[in-house]
Amino acid sequence: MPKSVLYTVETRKKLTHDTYELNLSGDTSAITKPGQFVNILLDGLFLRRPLSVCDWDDGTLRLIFKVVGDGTRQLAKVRPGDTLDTLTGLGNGYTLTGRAPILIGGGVGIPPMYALAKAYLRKCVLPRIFLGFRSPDDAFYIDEFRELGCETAAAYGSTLVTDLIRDRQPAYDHYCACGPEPMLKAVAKMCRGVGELSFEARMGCGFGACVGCTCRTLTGNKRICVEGPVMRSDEIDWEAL
Amino acid sequence: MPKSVLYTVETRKKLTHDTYELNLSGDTSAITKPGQFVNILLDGLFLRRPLSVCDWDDGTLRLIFKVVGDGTRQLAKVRPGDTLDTLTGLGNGYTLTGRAPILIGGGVGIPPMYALAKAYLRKCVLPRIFLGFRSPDDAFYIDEFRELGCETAAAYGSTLVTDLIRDRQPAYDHYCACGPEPMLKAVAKMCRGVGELSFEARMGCGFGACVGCTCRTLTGNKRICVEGPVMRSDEIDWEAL
Amino acid sequence: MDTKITLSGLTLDNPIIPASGTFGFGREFAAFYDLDILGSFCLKGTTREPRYGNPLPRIAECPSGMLNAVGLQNPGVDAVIEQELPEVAKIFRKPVIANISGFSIDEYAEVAAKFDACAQVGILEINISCPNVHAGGMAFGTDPKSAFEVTQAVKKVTRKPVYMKLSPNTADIARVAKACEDAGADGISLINTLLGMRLDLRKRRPLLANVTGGLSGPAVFPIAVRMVCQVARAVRVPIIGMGGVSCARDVIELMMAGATAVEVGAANLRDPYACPKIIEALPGVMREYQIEKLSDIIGCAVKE
Amino acid sequence: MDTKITLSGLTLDNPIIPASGTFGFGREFAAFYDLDILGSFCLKGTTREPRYGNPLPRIAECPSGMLNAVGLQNPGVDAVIEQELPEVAKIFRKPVIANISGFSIDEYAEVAAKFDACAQVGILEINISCPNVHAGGMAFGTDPKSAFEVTQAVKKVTRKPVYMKLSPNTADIARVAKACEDAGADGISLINTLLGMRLDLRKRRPLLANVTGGLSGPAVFPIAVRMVCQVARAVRVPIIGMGGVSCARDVIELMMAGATAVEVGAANLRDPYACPKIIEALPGVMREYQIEKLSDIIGCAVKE
Ligand SMILES: Cc1cc2nc3c(=O)[nH]c(=O)nc-3n(C[C@H](O)[C@H](O)[C@H](O)COP(=O)(O)OP(=O)(O)OC[C@H]3O[C@@H](n4cnc5c(N)ncnc54)[C@H](O)[C@@H]3O)c2cc1C
Ligand SMILES: Cc1cc2nc3c(=O)[nH]c(=O)nc-3n(C[C@H](O)[C@H](O)[C@H](O)COP(=O)(O)OP(=O)(O)OC[C@H]3O[C@@H](n4cnc5c(N)ncnc54)[C@H](O)[C@@H]3O)c2cc1C
Ligand SMILES: Cc1cc2nc3c(=O)[nH]c(=O)nc-3n(C[C@H](O)[C@H](O)[C@H](O)COP(=O)(O)O)c2cc1C
Ligand SMILES: Cc1cc2nc3c(=O)[nH]c(=O)nc-3n(C[C@H](O)[C@H](O)[C@H](O)COP(=O)(O)O)c2cc1C
Ligand code: FES
Ligand code: FES
Repeated sequence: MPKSVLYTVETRKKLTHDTYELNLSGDTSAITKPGQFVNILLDGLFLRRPLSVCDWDDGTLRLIFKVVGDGTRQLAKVRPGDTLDTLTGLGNGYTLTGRAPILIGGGVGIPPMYALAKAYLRKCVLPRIFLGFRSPDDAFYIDEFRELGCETAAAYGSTLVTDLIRDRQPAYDHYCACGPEPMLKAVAKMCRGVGELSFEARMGCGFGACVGCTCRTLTGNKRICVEGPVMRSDEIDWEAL
Repeated sequence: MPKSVLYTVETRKKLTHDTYELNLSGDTSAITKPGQFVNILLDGLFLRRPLSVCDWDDGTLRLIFKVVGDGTRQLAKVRPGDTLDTLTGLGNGYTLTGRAPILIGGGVGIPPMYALAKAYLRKCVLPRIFLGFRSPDDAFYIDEFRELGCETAAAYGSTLVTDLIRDRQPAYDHYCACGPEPMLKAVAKMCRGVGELSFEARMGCGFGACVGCTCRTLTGNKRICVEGPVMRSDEIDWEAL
Repeated sequence: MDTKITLSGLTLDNPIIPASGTFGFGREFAAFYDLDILGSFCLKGTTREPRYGNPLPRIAECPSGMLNAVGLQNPGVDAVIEQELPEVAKIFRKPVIANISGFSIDEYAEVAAKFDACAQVGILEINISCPNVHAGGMAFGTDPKSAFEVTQAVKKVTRKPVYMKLSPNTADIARVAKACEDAGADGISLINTLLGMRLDLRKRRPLLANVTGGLSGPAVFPIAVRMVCQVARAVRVPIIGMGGVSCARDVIELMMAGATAVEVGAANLRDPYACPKIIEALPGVMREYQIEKLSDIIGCAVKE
Repeated sequence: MDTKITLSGLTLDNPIIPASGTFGFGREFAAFYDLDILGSFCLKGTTREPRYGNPLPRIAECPSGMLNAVGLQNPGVDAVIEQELPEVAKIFRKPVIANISGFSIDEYAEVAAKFDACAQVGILEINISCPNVHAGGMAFGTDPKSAFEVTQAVKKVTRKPVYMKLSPNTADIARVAKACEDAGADGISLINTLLGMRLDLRKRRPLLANVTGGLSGPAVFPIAVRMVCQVARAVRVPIIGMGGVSCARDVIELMMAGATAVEVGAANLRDPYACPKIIEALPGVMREYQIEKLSDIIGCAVKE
């Protein structure tokens, strides 16, 4: 169930030239699954800005975001003690299926993979991590995944995460991916079996009211903010996207 | 000549339940006369908010304002260290005419009278001060005027400043007034000779570009932000206002 | 403090009504608050057939507002009546407003006739901003003649109050409103969204897949106030005002301009608590402006 | 980085032009910066006779914008030519755009004929948003027929390029633009302000003495983008786009929507440095979007 929470900024950290990590404190009880997201109201902007939950526990929440426009630019300037009007616990999240999953993240699709990896680990499942970055300068969180104990590989630039997976030939019984649409498509095409993919859409509300984010799937219309952002790879209608 | 200056808030003081004093630091070189005003840009508001210069010296500026709407509400929340994007040195100001002036202020028309009193004093002219407030709870700056050495009288509620002046019968050769229009009109009607009155208008720019503030006078059209806000009592066309 | 108002015989506890298309069928908001605090609410725009609407992206950010090009996604009138209305009944015990869209006069009449049979529906709001497929694609609502025809056709098939919802994309909204009144409309709703557009500078193409979208949010409020006033001066039937309302002060302003009730649209998307906050703030703002009875101020600022 | 653009044979160093009515005759801005950095600038709207305009208040705040009801205050065409133009020459060495308003076709033609004789004036911008006193007070610009007639009348009396400035308060701006082009217009300027209104809740009456006013500022930007695009698809003559432009990105967006040059209005009032800031930011933003030559992007995002 979504909830409206005023989070307090605890720390802000610059991870790369354009990517930041925010640690917030406040009520996280609405967050139940990795892959869910929050939606943040910012001064002078009309729509909220959706960001994936990167990590959370009782009372703290971590986000990672890349500066791409006015909203993220403003977010990169918050200071400890500032508050963020946030809708939290949005979306469906990943199902934590499988005993040997691979987690595939591209760019700002990487943050949710961190919470997902931790959730698998709590279930005593060790996921393998594949990350894609535009360049080594854009890389972040490789060490953090390794510190969790996960084997972590990274691809840069014209080498794609799918190349990486093809090379390494990991044994897996499930895959979870988040990243730009072309990446998701390549992953779904290459990976065996049915995986879970997390999608983005421009959102009017983020909690299911406006149907601004509804996409067609093979199993009917789905609101990316409620019935998504995570969807099964076998329900995606790639033509309709 | 107007100037664009980023002032820094030094202190904010609550004077009454709804009236605040701000002390700012920054370039004040554009301010040359009491009665001039500044025009302040505030977050999320389109138009700047005009406020009279209450006092200034080399590098500091004082404003006093009453909370009446979104802009002044926001201004009442600034903290030391905050900056204010301000156009400064706007308007014509008072001429410092006379050897025995009376200064008449009503409500938020009082602030400019403070700088005006000080300017007269610098010329070795001792003005007498008449202030009007809605109620004793709304009163401010009576002591400050007295500390300058000026005889200061205050009227409250249904007693008007004009009643006060009629009672006290001060000897004067010039008068300067700022306050609500009905007060200015009553003052102009009652006082002998030609005085100076400061007017308000909703402003699009504050520096003469939009003619949004142009009023008709007996001596032609005048932009309240450039040819005003101070005008001679004998040029006012009270019918046209 | 009396916040009651009456629309064509239907008395609402307060004038606050979430606008069509911004409140779904209420379900998402029932997770945030008890819907019964609302005056009423407007169902999602309903058409004869189910519609997916437009491809994504459908939403764009604007200064003090947003564009939407949802394109009337809805499950069709039969599903709304059979599946949605019973669900609505569980979370809202007052009469709702059905919002009807169509691409032909027949479609409007057919959908209206179906809703006529629903006890739960207190008012029919007829959205005539849709393109008229039988008249070159210009919206019904930009032309007084087709507005008249739709009104007449709908009035024939229902005994419920019919409120015609007007598009602001017209040079003379009062004329369209008058045409609706002449055809028997019981009230007028306005404004729908203003046609707008944003570009994706990187991709060098329109941001919305549909190219254009409807602008709503605070940006349009001054236009809404003006149009409500113009229509209030042109017709005698009650007006439901909307367009950019985001606080209790805006409600008072639209009512003083001539609205009897007020719909709140985009504000619900930005803040799911927008309506409860407005309802909570109303008495305080009424006090501030010395309003004892909200219905006293309808049109008070724009009497000619 | 090439920011040059050409309007009917007149090449500007950059597409930035302060909009009529928001820049006076330039004097106030010359106190802040050297005007010669501008592409050009638009003089205050000029009528045959001197006009005081509307009573105060003339200005109201809006979300992301403002209303103005200045009412075409100006000293009249003779004073503009005899007194203002020589003063302008001292602070701006490039050709200016004269902006002409009128309440009859004769008035437009008469004022245009007078400006035709001024070497300093590079373009005539004909504002047809004014009420047509000979046709029931509806604005010339809302009706294709009167737009045609004004254009034709003005074209007859001048050899300077004639740009017709359109009102957005119309259901079909492309039709009006097309009528102007058909009548020989050399270009189209758009958009003028949208009719809006605000109330004074305390006084229970309209905030502006004139009751309604024109909405401008960022709030109207998505409407401007849409209309520039619609007109760009309807006509072949160059377009000067405007409406809510406040940063270099907005300039790129309007140009990609079809504008050859861009006017900046209300932003100048809010920040006297708005235009120099935009001009300074342009090359950086061009780099960001991989634009070598600004004139290359005109209409690139809205090709059908
Ligand atoms: C479910 C979900 C999870 C996301 N998680 C992350 C994350 O963890 N980290 C991260 O960096 N980014 C994430 N994004 C993308 C992020 O929402 C956008 O980068 C951000 O909204 C851009 O806002 P802006 O104001 O800086 O950019 P602008 O371009 O100025 O934004 C304008 C409008 O477009 C929307 N928009 C722009 N880009 C996107 C996008 N890619 N997806 C959706 N809406 C967009 C904005 O929300 C806003 O409404 C996520 C998006 C979604 C939908
Ligand atoms: C030359 C001049 C000097 C002033 N000096 C002072 C001063 O020293 N102290 C003080 O408290 N007030 C002063 N005022 C009035 C002050 O500008 C307004 O109270 C203030 O702008 C209100 O802004 P708001 O956002 O709080 O109110 P809102 O009502 O929300 O403002 C809405 C719009 O109306 C304008 N507006 C509202 N009231 C007035 C008003 N009385 N005069 C002009 N514009 C108004 C605002 O500027 C804004 O554009 C002065 C006004 C002028 C013109
Ligand atoms: C996402 C969205 C969907 C909408 N769908 C409909 C609709 O189906 N039928 C309708 O009559 N109006 C629809 N509207 C228009 C609103 O009901 C309302 O008229 C408009 O948004 C202006 O109000 P606002 O500024 O408060 O949003 C929609 C608006 C939005 C933002
Ligand atoms: C105070 C003011 C005065 C204006 N006067 C005129 C005018 O005299 N002639 C005219 O064609 N447009 C006039 N306009 C309209 C602007 O030129 C411009 O078309 C409109 O404001 C939209 O641009 P903006 O949103 O950048 O302000 C005026 C606008 C403002 C704000
Ligand atoms: S963003 Fe509104 S329904 Fe998904
Ligand atoms: S406020 Fe613009 S000219 Fe005075």
